[in-house]
Amino acid sequence: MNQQCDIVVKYFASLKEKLGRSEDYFTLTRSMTVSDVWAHVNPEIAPPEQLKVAVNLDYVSWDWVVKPGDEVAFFPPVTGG
Amino acid sequence: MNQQCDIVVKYFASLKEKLGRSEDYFTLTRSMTVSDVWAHVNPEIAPPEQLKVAVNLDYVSWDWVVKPGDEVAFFPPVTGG
Amino acid sequence: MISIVQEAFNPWDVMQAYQQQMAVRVRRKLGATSVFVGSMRDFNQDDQVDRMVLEYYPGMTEKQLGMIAAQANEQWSLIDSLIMHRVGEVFPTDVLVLVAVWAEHRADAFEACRFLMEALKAQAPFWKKECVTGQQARWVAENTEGYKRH
Amino acid sequence: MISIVQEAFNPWDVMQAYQQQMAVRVRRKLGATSVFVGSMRDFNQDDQVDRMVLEYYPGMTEKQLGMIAAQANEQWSLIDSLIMHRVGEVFPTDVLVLVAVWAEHRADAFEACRFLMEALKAQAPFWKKECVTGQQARWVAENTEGYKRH
Repeated sequence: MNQQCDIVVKYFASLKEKLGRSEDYFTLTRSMTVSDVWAHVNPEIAPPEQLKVAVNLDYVSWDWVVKPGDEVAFFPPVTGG
Repeated sequence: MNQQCDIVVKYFASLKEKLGRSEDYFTLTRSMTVSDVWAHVNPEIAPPEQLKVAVNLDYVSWDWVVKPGDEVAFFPPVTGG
Repeated sequence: MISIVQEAFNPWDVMQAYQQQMAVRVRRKLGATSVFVGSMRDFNQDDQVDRMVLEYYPGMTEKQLGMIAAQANEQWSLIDSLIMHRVGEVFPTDVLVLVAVWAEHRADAFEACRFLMEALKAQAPFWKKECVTGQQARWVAENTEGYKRH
Repeated sequence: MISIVQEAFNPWDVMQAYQQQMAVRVRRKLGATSVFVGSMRDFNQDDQVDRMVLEYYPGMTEKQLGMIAAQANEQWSLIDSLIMHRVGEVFPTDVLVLVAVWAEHRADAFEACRFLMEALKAQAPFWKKECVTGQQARWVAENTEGYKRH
């Protein structure tokens, strides 16, 4: 990640198909929670119910504050096993 | 089993070693519970604590009444698996 | 299937072979397989155990295992189950028991497998005699607790 | 060991190979092995499923599985554990997941195996897309309940 796009946002499974893309990149210019991150990259779309979010490969809550260099992932409930 | 010895009594594991034999045979001449059977074939020995008893391959209680042709088995708690 | 065997067996070969003879129609329904393997350890109650002899009650053992399997079938929704138990002379690392349950769903498979194993330990007539280094052979007095005290 | 695999695998071959590379010293301590295998069924919610695609989140999936395994190790007395999960395109009867736990005692093996499986289903990022005869492919919406409601 260079300093021009210091947040990467990833989408998986049905969400990825719904949005039509698997990643977004942007530069942090103010303090943001993951909830703000969603609104920033998907301004027209309310987050689907039950959407999960992870930062740097760990589950976090929607009020978690991101920092430059973070990888933020949004995905539907998991269905493995 | 012929009619002369219509009850067979079997012993297993540590009990068999303690008694020094694996089977007894006798003829029923009166109504007997499995408790009576034990006393009949081992008149000098109180049944060891926790001794199990089965008649015709099913567990029974000590007041179960035997009938001619029955196989009565005495054995210590099981330790398989 | 209930099976009591005198010879050493490899549980994974048994699983393989057993599943291979299942009809494809059946295998396509299988969502969950739960397996338990009990092996001989070389230690018991702080003593080194070199060898063990497993005695059983021919006839009653098979009957009790059959009853346990039937009970599991009544209590859970199962496709098939397998209980294989070793008897005779066994050595450390030898497999003593294999229990396997096939079901559509995992809750049934897990719970029935554990039930079979606990019921086997509680009621199937098998007895272990341990040969401990430097001591007389001794009969194992009782089985360990299978369910944890939480 | 945590492993995510693209190719079909045979769980019994995996168990065999994994145990063979264990040190004899370790194998002599093993009293209990508990194994769960989840396979693809050809039916889900009354529809015939022909094929499935399993997506995952490289990096996070491994990390979450590692955390689950570490948690099991803290909670129970275990010798080793193995989680192997399939990804990519799968077909009915293919194995999707293998979970194995080795312990000295059966209560630890049984309980840790079930914990691993339930935790995996709850938190490991995998997603199933089903290809159903005569319909558009669809994402599976949610996992089934693993613990029975008694």
